[in-house]
Amino acid sequence: MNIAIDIASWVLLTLGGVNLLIGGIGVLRMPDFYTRMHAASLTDSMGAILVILGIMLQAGLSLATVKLGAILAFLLLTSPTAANALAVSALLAGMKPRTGDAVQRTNHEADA
Amino acid sequence: MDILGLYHYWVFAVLLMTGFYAIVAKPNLIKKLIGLSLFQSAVFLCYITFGKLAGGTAPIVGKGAELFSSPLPQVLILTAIVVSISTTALGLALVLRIKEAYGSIEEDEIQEQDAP
Amino acid sequence: MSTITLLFSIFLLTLLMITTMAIVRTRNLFVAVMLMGIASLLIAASFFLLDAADVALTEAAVGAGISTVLFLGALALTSERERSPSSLPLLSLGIVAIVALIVIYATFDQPPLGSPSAPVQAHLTPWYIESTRELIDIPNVVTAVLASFRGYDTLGEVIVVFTAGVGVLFLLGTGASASAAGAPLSEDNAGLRHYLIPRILGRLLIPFILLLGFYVQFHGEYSPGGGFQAGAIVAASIILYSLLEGEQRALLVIPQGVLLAMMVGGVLLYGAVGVAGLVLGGNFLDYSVLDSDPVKGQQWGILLIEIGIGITVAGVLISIFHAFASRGAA
Amino acid sequence: MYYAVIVATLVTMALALLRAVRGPTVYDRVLAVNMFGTKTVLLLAALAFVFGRPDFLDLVLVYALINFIGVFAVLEFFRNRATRAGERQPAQHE
Amino acid sequence: MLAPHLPMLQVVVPLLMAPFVVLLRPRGLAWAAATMASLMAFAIAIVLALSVVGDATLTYRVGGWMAPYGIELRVDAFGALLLLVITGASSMALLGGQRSLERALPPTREPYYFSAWLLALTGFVGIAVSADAFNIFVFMEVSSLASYVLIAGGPDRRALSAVFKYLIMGTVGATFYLVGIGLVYMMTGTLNLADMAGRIEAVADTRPMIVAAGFITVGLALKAAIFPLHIWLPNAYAYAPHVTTAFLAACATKVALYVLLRFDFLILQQHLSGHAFQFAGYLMPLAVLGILVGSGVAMFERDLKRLLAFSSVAQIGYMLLGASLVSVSGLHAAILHMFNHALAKGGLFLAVAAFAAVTSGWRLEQIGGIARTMPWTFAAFVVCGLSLIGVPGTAGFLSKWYLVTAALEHGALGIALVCVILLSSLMAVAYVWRMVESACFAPDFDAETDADSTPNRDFAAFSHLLPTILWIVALANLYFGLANALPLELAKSAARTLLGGLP
Amino acid sequence: MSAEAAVLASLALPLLGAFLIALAGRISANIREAATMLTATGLALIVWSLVPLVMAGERPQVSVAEVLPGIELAFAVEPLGMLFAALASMLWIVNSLYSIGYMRGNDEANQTRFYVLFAVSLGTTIGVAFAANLFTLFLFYEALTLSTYPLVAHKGDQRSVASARVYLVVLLSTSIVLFLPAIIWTYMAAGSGEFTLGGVLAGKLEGAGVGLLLLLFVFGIGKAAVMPVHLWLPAAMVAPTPVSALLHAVAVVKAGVFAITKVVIYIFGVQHLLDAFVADLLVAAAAFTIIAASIVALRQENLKRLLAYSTVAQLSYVVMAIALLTPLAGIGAAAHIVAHAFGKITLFFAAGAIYTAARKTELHELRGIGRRMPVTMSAFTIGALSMIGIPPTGGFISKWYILAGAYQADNMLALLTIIASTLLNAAYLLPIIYMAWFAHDETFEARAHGEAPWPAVLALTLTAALTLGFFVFHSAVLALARQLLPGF
Repeated sequence: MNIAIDIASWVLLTLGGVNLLIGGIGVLRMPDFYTRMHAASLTDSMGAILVILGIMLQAGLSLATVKLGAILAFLLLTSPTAANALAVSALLAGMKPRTGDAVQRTNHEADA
Repeated sequence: MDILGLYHYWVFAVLLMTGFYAIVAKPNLIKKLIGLSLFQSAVFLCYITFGKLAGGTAPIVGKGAELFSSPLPQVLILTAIVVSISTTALGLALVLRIKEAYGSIEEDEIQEQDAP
Repeated sequence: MSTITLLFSIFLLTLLMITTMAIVRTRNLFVAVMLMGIASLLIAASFFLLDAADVALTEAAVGAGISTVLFLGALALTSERERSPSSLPLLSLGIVAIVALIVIYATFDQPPLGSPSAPVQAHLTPWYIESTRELIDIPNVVTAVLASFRGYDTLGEVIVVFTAGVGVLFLLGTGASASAAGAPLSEDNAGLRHYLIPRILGRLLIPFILLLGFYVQFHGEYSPGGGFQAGAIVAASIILYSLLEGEQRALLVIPQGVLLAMMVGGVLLYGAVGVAGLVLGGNFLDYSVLDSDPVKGQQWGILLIEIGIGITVAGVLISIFHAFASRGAA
Repeated sequence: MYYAVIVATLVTMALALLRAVRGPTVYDRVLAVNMFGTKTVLLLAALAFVFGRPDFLDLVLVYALINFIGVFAVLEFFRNRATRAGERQPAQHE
Repeated sequence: MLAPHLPMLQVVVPLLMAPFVVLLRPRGLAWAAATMASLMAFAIAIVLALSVVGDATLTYRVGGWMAPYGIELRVDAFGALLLLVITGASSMALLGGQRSLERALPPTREPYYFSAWLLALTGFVGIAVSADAFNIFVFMEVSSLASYVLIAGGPDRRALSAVFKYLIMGTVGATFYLVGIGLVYMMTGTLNLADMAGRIEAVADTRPMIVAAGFITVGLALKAAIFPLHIWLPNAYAYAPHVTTAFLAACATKVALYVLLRFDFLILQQHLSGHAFQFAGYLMPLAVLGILVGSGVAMFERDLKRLLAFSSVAQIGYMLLGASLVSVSGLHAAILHMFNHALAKGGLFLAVAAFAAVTSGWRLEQIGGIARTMPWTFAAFVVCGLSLIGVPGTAGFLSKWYLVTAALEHGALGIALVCVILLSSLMAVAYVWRMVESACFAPDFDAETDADSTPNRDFAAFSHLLPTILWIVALANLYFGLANALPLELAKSAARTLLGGLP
Repeated sequence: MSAEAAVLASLALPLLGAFLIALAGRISANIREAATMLTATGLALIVWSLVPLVMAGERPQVSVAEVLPGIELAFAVEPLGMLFAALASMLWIVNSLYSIGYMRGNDEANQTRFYVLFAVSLGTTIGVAFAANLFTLFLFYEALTLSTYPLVAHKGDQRSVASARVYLVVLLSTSIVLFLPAIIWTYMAAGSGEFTLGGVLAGKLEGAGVGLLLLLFVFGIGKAAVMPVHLWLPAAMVAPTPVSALLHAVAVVKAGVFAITKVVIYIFGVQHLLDAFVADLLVAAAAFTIIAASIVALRQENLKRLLAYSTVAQLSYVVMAIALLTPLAGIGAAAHIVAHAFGKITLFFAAGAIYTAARKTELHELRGIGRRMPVTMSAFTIGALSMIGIPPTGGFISKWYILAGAYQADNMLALLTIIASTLLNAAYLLPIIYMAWFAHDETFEARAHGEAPWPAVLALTLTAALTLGFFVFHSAVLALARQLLPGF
């Protein structure tokens, strides 16, 4: 039983870690703000879910699990909201999502 | 382990000096306050570092824990953090007033205006 | 501290150094403030690794939260860009280098990190941990030292916060003047009312944040937290409210007079507990005499003064925020 | 087993930091800061279990909250700036 | 019943009055409450001073916890003398300064100002009575933050930039001090000063201790405005409200110097070999330079308040010079000079406050003819000025006398130092006399050319309290120039305590 | 009133008087001047009541406070101080009388300030006279400088402020740079600065140190105007004439030579100085000053400046007399303090009277003035004769004793100096007298002026009478001076 939980949480944690890493790389490598945000917000939520679930499995039924649940709920509510607000704000400020080829991209970054 | 341990102190030195540099070399008043904030954070780090006990845990007596890091530096730093934010708040309020009075927050421009 | 956590810690500290360098280098003050938030989180994480949970909590609340809000408030009213200095500050670099060398010089004779025989660990620490168990009987030794053994320092700390509040109000005036009670709520000063999703979510969360604040306040004897952190959290929730709903509405909810009363009341509560000790035959801030059972008395005392701290801190922080914000509106 | 997560988090934090330093727009930096905050929350949650002190999780909760408020402060700042810029000139990005 | 609690009450009275004051809205009420608290503190200080005469020391355990674990308060002769200076300066400045402040402050800000005043007072007395290194830091910050507020109340916008500079330098100083005590704490594991002194022997001469000594000294030197770290001081004093300047000039830097001396002598010097030599070696040249540069700049300064501020830099040099002789007589002179300089400088700045009530400014040409308008105030100003110079019969003479005799114990070096002291006394004559001459003989400043001047019309409304207080201070300058048993006894006992075992 | 109480009263009365004068000045000029006269008279009565006691050998002592350990603020009356105090208090009455005439006659501004400070400086003068030790002496010496400074700068115009600055700078800097270190040295060497018959330094300080200390004292006491620290005296000429009288006759310069005399007799001790062979230095300095000042006086065109240089020379008579270290010269020194005071005050009163009545200040303007102002010029003549030392004036008596002292000391330098300077004195004073009485008044628009206002004339008549009277009734002064003899 214990081993099963251990394996399950190990899998979850590892997947979560991978998710986080991918998000990190995405934020660094994506070409413009909106795409970077896409990478960040998606992996943020997914990574958080996976990692906290993994930890929850380890914690078992205790106060800690309740707290973890609260944290997860919190992250799930706030993270997308923040991303949304940021995107709206950027859009309102007049930042255009990039479309088209790489030449344009370099131009855009040069302008900025 | 020793060298790794000393690393904390070196970071303390570097942080201290980065902050200090911002304070003395930057003419922008807000930048100075940022520097001040970093400068103080470095000291906090130093205190907390030497309060740490190898194999110890946070000094909150609970289940199973036996060895505790020293609570005293933590108490001191709690106080110091509060002092730091208070200073920063007051400093920022001053900056706002200076901006209103001089129209600038660059030290050299203010000095120019002050010179009779 | 096991080697691996030490390595984590070193990694964090390296990131921290990079961040601070970037902070000093950048000419954009907004960027600097954002990076300050990161630096603060890194420092807080390091504190956590170094067993200082209470401090980590405070640093997060103050450094990443309140401090960022204040800096942004100031930036909004001044300018975001820093002018480039006229010349290379060689003198400053020289001074800084010399001081750095002196500090590094000092590190070589230090007792090794974490050694149990270091004076810090050997001299006072065992007594504190023992006495907390015996005389105060609360799990959080940090709270015990903070509130009782060195309660006078903490009184000083509250006074510092109070002074900062008085100072900011003196310099900037109260926020109340900008939006006198009864004035129609203008759309102009409406905060983030047009951002629908954040607003709804924010309003949803505020009660929970307040709840969390009270939890931190009253659970401070058992886990990390206490009056100061709780005050900061409560203040943060009110600040969130005024960000969402605008300055004026926030001031309608908690008027400036109430804030002032909070500032004053907290300090006076703290002082009153101290004087009570004096009147009941003990020394100033001696809580043992508050109850027939000295241990109970200590716990009562700590509870009361923590409440005092929380009230003052919340009052001051909110007042400062309003003072900054109203300056912009004016 | 937590170490894998911790290392991953640390590396991600480094990457986010890099983005925050690099920019190029202020929105990128805010994004990076926000991401950094989430990563810190996860890191501390994992560390609390590594230390065997799950009661520290309330602290983690506060972190998540503070991060949220920070984002709002930034938004308010942008709104404010937009209002001011509307009075003078169009907003400029880095 | 209260007697054993007096060291604590000294801090608690202004501390608890400060929050009250914020709530007092009607004009004048805040002032009255602050003055009352300050006078109570003064009374307590007098009782304390009388009870420590004769090498007695009062201790108090805050919270009832014993010394190295809890925080201890300790009032010895040095502390008692300083308490007298602090509370006395605060009381006199408040009593005399009501009208002056009413003119300077908008009514809505008054309660905050007076609250900050009491907080500054709390900070200063808190430092003076504390026997705990970190507690000193906390109260130092209380006093600093409150002082920033007090100074920023000045009507001139330059007050703001001056305060900002003070804030930066003051915080750097406090943080240096924090680093220093951190290092000491790391090596000794304690924060209580007495305990620290006892445990320092074992780790003396380790590198962190040496660096700690340096950090503490530099940090406190910044706060004490020791040359060349004085650059925040002139503008801060010049553009603050006059009454603030009178208060701060009398005690702010002295409190930092007090901590510096206590740290260096009680803790470091007695236990670090060679520290005495280093202390003298580094600080004596700074003291001499400070004396000469401060006096020299003051001689050519045309702004009355800046002139007096630069004179303060020089006077701090005197105190430091006495201390850097590392002898009982030298310390004795230094400590006595703290007291005497407070009397003289406080009186001078109060007089400036009085002048400013009827003149349009306080540049030398603007106070022209003030001696004719306000002969009594002016006479008191002259008495305080004489005390600053060190004319015999005034308090200032005594400390210079002791300083000279202490210096003469050092042979050829001593003679050189005496020359410096005499030279700077001459410079003091010069700058004091420039003020007197302008006040007496310069033509009446043509006030009509100044748009915002309100000359003489206010004279009728001008409170007679200020000249009265001024005369009390002036007479104190004379009285303590002749019958100085109390400060002398306290200073002597303080000097002996500081040097402890040393011969 | 006991003697001790009288000593304290004589110190307190002028200060009280100053306060009353300040208050009275707000009411009316007449009441103010009445207060001045009343105070002056009261002071003279108190001081003179002490004279018989001191003559009888009593030495009242009062200690007020111990300022520094071993250093007291204390007063003691001894013959020399008694003489000085009696002289000053007496002349104050006359001077006040004169001031009333002069100040009103010239419509001076700030008269209240003038009278207040006059009273204060008299109080400090009494303090100098009665000082029981070096510290007390120094204290009142400095106070005297400071309280007379505004008097010198009384007019308040550029020139008088500048001159007053010279006055202050010279006097204060000499006292701080030289006098104060000398005092400190004395206290450190002897352990006491008490004025003791026979000196306190004997056996404590030997060799070159004695000479150095003596020089520190002599040049540190700038009020004695030994060259080159005499610069302040001519500069102070800008002051109103009553102030010049105060400076030259009543208080200031007298305080200087008085202090030197006290230091020589009571600090060094005559015998000690004789043993150390250093007094000759002093004689030489004084002799140089006498000759040089007299020669400078010869070349003066302004009457008051001439009188000022004459004072410089006359003061050095006293210094030289003391330095001769013989009993007769000592008596001569004491007598010369008195005689010079009477003579010089007369001269200044006369000069002031001329200025008040005729606005004349330069020598060449004085032709024939004797016929318009006969009383004044008669008094002037008497004063001048006293300066030269021609009988029947007081100056003759003191010069005689000094000459005798020089002979007793077998000091050729001193003898020659006295003779030469007498000739020089005659050379610069007699032409004035000649001009005033016998030259024809050539000024075309010879203004019709008569004598100065009556209080001034009365005052200068009185002092002229005193100058003459001293020739006859000098026994009391000599009796007092003789009490100094045990010191020799």
